[in-house]
Amino acid sequence: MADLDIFRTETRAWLEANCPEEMRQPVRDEEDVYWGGRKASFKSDAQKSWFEACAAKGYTVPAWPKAYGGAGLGAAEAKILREEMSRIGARPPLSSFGIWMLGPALLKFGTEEQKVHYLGEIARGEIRWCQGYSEPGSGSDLVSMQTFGEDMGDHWVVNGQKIWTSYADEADWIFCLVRTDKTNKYQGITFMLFDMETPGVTTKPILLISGNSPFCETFFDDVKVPKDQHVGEINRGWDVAKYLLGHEREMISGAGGGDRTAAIGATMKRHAAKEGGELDPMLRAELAMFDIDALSYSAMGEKFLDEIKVGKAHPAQPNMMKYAGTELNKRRHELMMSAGGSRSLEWDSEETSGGKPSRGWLRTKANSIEGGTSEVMLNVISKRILELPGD
Amino acid sequence: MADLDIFRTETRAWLEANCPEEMRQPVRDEEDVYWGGRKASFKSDAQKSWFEACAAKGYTVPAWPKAYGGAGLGAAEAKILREEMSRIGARPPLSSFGIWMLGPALLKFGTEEQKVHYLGEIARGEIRWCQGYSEPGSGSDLVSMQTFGEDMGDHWVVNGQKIWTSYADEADWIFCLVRTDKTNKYQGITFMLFDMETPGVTTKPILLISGNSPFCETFFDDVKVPKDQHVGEINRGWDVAKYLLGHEREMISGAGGGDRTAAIGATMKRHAAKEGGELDPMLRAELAMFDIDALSYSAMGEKFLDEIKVGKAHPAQPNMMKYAGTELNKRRHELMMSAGGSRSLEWDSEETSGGKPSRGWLRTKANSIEGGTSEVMLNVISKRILELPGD
Amino acid sequence: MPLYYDDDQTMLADSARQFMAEEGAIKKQLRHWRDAGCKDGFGHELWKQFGEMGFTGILVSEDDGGLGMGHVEAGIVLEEIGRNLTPSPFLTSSVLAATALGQGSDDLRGRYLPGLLTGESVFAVAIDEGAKHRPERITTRAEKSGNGFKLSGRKDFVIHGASADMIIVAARTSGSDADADGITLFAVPRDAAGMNHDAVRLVDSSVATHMVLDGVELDGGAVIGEVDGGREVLNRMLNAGRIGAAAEGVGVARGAMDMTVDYLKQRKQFGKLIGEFQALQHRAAHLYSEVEISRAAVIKAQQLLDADAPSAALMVSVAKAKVGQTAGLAVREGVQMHGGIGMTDEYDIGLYMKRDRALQEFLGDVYYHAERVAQISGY
Amino acid sequence: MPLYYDDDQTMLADSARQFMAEEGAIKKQLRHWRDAGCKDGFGHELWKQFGEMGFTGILVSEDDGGLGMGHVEAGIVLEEIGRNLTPSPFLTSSVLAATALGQGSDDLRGRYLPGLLTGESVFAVAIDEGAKHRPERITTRAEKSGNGFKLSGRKDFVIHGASADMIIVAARTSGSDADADGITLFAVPRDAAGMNHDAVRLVDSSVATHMVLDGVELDGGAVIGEVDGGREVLNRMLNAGRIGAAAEGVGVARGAMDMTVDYLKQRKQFGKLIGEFQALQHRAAHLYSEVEISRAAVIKAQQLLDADAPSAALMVSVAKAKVGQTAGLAVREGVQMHGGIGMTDEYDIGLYMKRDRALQEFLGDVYYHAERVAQISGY
Repeated sequence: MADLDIFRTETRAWLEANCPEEMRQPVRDEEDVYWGGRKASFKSDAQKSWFEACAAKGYTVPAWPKAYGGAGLGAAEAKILREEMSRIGARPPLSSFGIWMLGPALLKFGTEEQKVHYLGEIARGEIRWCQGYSEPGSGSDLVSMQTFGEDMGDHWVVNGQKIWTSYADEADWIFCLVRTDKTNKYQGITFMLFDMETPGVTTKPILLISGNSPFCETFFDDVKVPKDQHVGEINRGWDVAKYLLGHEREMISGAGGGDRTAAIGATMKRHAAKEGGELDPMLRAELAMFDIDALSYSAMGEKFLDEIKVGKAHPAQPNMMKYAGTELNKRRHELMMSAGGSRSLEWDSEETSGGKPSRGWLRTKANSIEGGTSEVMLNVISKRILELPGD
Repeated sequence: MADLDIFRTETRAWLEANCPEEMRQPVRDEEDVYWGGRKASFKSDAQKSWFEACAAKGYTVPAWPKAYGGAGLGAAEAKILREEMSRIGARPPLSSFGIWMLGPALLKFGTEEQKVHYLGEIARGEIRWCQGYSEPGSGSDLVSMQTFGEDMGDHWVVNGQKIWTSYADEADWIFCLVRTDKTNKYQGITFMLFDMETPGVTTKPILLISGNSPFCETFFDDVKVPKDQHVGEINRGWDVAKYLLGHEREMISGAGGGDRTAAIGATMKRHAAKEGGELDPMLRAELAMFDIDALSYSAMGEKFLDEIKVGKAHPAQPNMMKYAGTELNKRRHELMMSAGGSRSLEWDSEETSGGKPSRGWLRTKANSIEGGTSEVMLNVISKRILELPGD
Repeated sequence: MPLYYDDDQTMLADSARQFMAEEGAIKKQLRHWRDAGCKDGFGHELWKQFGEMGFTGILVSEDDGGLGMGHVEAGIVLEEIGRNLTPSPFLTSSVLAATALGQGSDDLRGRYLPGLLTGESVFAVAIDEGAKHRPERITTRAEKSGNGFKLSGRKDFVIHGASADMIIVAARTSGSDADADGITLFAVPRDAAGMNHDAVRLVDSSVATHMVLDGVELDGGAVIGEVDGGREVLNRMLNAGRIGAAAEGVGVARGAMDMTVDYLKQRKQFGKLIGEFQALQHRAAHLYSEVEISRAAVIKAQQLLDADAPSAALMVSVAKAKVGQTAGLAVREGVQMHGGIGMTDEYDIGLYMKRDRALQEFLGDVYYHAERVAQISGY
Repeated sequence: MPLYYDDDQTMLADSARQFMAEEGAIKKQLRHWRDAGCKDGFGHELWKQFGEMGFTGILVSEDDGGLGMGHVEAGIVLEEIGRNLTPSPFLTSSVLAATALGQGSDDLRGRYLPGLLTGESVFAVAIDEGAKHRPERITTRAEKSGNGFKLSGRKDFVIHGASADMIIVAARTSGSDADADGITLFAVPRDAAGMNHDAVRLVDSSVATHMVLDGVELDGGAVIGEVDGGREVLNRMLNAGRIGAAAEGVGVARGAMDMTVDYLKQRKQFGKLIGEFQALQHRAAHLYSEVEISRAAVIKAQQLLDADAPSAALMVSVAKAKVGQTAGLAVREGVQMHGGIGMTDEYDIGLYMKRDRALQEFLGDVYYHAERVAQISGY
């Protein structure tokens, strides 16, 4: 226990010394975060120095082993670091799909060589990854995907199309599900890794209703992928993907904490007062009902994390968290729009810094679709937790 | 037009002269209504004189032809009579499944002889009918029923069991679905009529969670039913039943009007004041949301009736009315219980005249089950109105 | 009066449906003007076509050259506008402004109505002060000056404010901010000195303004109705606008629902049409039921308004709130059931969600009207 | 502290689950005493068994012979009580009264706690005045008389009032009806002269009383805590009772859900198990999610109470309201999914609906606690 106290003191001091004031401001959008990669540039010196200080100490991926660029922190230490960072509102030094998605997959399924090479690049923010799962027509039914890699001995030739590849236009490499055996639905998929600059790879951003384009369509036209660039066994990529989907749902489920689960009634009242008005009694009632659900959900998030640590959580519980958390977040933004009134309808005004309320509200509508729709989550809960008969 | 005005004046005068003050009080429960039949007795002289006056004028079934005991009123006149009766809050002179259910079936499918005989008895309140549709295990899946009538030449011998037969213990006759052909699911059912005093018929009341027993289990043990006692063709009883189910849903759908669709906020406030309290702001908000739905639904009820009159309503629209109306009524009683507080929890106190609030609340839970569950209604809407693909 | 359309109304509905589906279609109007970054957010050509169709004058009396019809008929046009997300000044000009002008002097009616009928003029109304609809409280002041008035104050959410030839402004000529009395309505011409507009594009691609009145001078002829007696005209105008917005909302809900139900019949997942999944079937059926009920509430309120019935105000708030709930459900279910592509600008369902949001807010949202329902009902 | 049970709590949960499933089963207790028309509505034998198990003293300090445990542990027992609809005086005696007595004098604790520990004594609390829970407003008055007090007033919804050996009464010793201060709690023995009970059976077959205090004379020793300083003790007692009721509500919700999910796996319609219908699957899955979240809220609030955290009061109201929503949903879905037989007294699901309704009302319903959440949060 004493060791942990020491660690906390040291961490606090280190953060004090290394996290610039500018990096202690709330993250307003993805722009405020450093995503790394070849094409990346720092938005400010503060962002640069904060990232470099963390990278040097392994704090871009604190829980990864030192050998792979992490700090090798144990669960307790990692928790302390999180607590101390959120205490001063420190921004994450580096965000990326490499950290959230590919990293965990490599840690579980990768070869030692892959871990040293790829994880290191991720930890140092050198390579930015994107994810190639969904395809037009597949949607929730992932395994129905068609992108095919033809075996040419020492390499595959990949042809097909992916959709919802996040920031594919800014990414350096892609981790990608490719069908390598047409005769076997589940055991005919390989989890491939390849460079987005490989000839034959093209991307097209998708304009969303929010007016932003965080996703792309990505096209593969005779793309050569060396045979050694896959995670897990050939034709066993679905195991890796399933593992990652579970992991993703845990992550999306908000893991408690964060705005998503905060109560909003008091804030909305201040907001209304600023606009020179009062909360409608009826809106006030809705806000109270929401706060009840939000505070309950955040207790659930805390409980869920505690249970995961000791393996007490039902393996399908992340599906419940994802379902409830995303539905809650959509409701939250509906209420924020109502409280904001006509001002929050503005699409590009300065007062709304370019329509943050309305664009943010529209963005949340994807929460219950991406990473497994609410309908799929409910199917999984009823089958795997309630064990209702399946058809 | 003038004729109708005259009719209204005459009707108003007739009601003034014939409807006793006592019969102008709101109906508190089924006790307050005369159901007729061999075992029936009048609760009061007022009830008796009101019934006899109406029966003499054909006003127990105003829209039925005079030849069958009705008053032969046209739609417009019948509407005027309804309006004038509700204007003075006159109770129905006679209620029965004969009027609501068997009557319409006979009018559409019955022989002239059957009409004269059975409709007359119903109009005069001589015979009380009950309905034998559901069976244990059938539930929403009516056609799966098992009660079988063996053809013995001039009669059937019926064996089996029915459930949810309303007031079977007080009824004189039953109209009953009986399987007469085991080889044909839909076209092997006959719509039979027989006396509940026929040897082999026994009934057992079902105790409900409300503490009342409006329904029975009814058992048939070698019951002899003469071959001429059926409505519609032999083995074509399902056509009659389907027609009646549609008719029943129209009826249950509340056809607008009535308590079911009334706003309750103001009443609940007075109620709370009587108990020396105020409405909780949050309950007030819920009541407003309910009143919005209730007043909207009652507009829908009015629209639905107007459209039915001129054949503009979608044939499956009664299913929507039934679904929305029953769900609304359940919510209404939940809110009344909340507004009533601990007083409304009382089960048999004098102040609640024997637990009317709580027993009434529990009774409404059957609304979305009887006469077709909400789930069946939604299935029908999606198939027949939205024409979604069926499995 | 039966709660379905009579023969004339059915004819109007047919022609409105056909006209809006062709001329007012999403691709032809909303997307066209949006992608062109049009400063008005709608097309003046289409507005003139509204005039040729006679739509512009539905609520204008026959003496003034209009059709002298009622809110049921205006609602018929608005439902088709909603279904096609057709951007136009119909609601602000032909419903709100026309209702107010109907209470105005011969001179005012003669000055403004002809341009409205032909679709050459566009009118706006300036009511809200602040981000929420609170017409009970009006602080914009109109001081007597000479034989006229001088207006000072700030108005928000003035739809078409920058495109309007005339703006109806609710101002206070006496009493204190929250008084019912002491309100006067003014018809302010676009070129009035001291009137400044800060135009902002909204989520549904319409354009509203924050409007500042800095000592705007008007002569007595600009007054609509009686000085200090504007509340009654304002309420009449608001009720017309609210039930109009509700009717448009029904169109939005029906448009979103129809588009979604069609999608359920085409899209396959797990080897099935998604419309075969019972969970979606039940949600769609529930939505259908809510849409039908909302539409009945709107028609009922329109008839009560046309009959000048005392219960009209209650039913208008019931309908605006009910439609708000239902249209919100329709667009949320619409986007969710479309899945990923529902989030793309390429598909239209998201446009319904955006329009619904702006319409919800216009002239009072669900919460505002629920509060009114409680107050009018006496609790 | 992690939000799951530690080893001791897990052991307690196991024994409580087994004990309640056997001794507290619906058939053995609720139906038995209900059908016998028992005037208490519960069995004294079972209550003594609670004593032998040590449950009665969970919240009683070890110095007073109890287990000195916290609200998490009390909640463990209450969840099993809820799951089995076990009628007992546990919530009123071992949670509400025990919490108040814990603040009482040595004399009071010595007089009442031993009987509680063995399960020989039954206690009740008299708080509500009128049909809704409004403890902010206390009109029952206690006037000084001699070296004691004279109580006059009326109390309602006094659960177990007629069976109780002692009733804790919240009365006003100074100030006006709505004052926070000026409240004093009294321990009133059953035989006190001038106390009259009008017993009424409730929908869940429990028995409550309308209680009239007609100049009930008590000596100063009956005062729990400080004269005029009872509000703080009252709040402590209320929070304990509210989170206790919430924990029992979680048990009711889980019991109803489990019973319903089992039924979905047995009942056939249209040649299918009804549990195969996706619409029901999704509703069941949603219910599961709500139940899990509600349970987390309750455990969180229990831990905050045990830690005497300032945020405990907010979380208690959050939990009571959330459980109210969820348990209500569970019993409504339970009855609906059971179909016709769910309406019969023969099946247990309806008993869950009845118990839930009474529990919802006890110590503040969803609406009361939602209002508290808003007020405590400052809006």
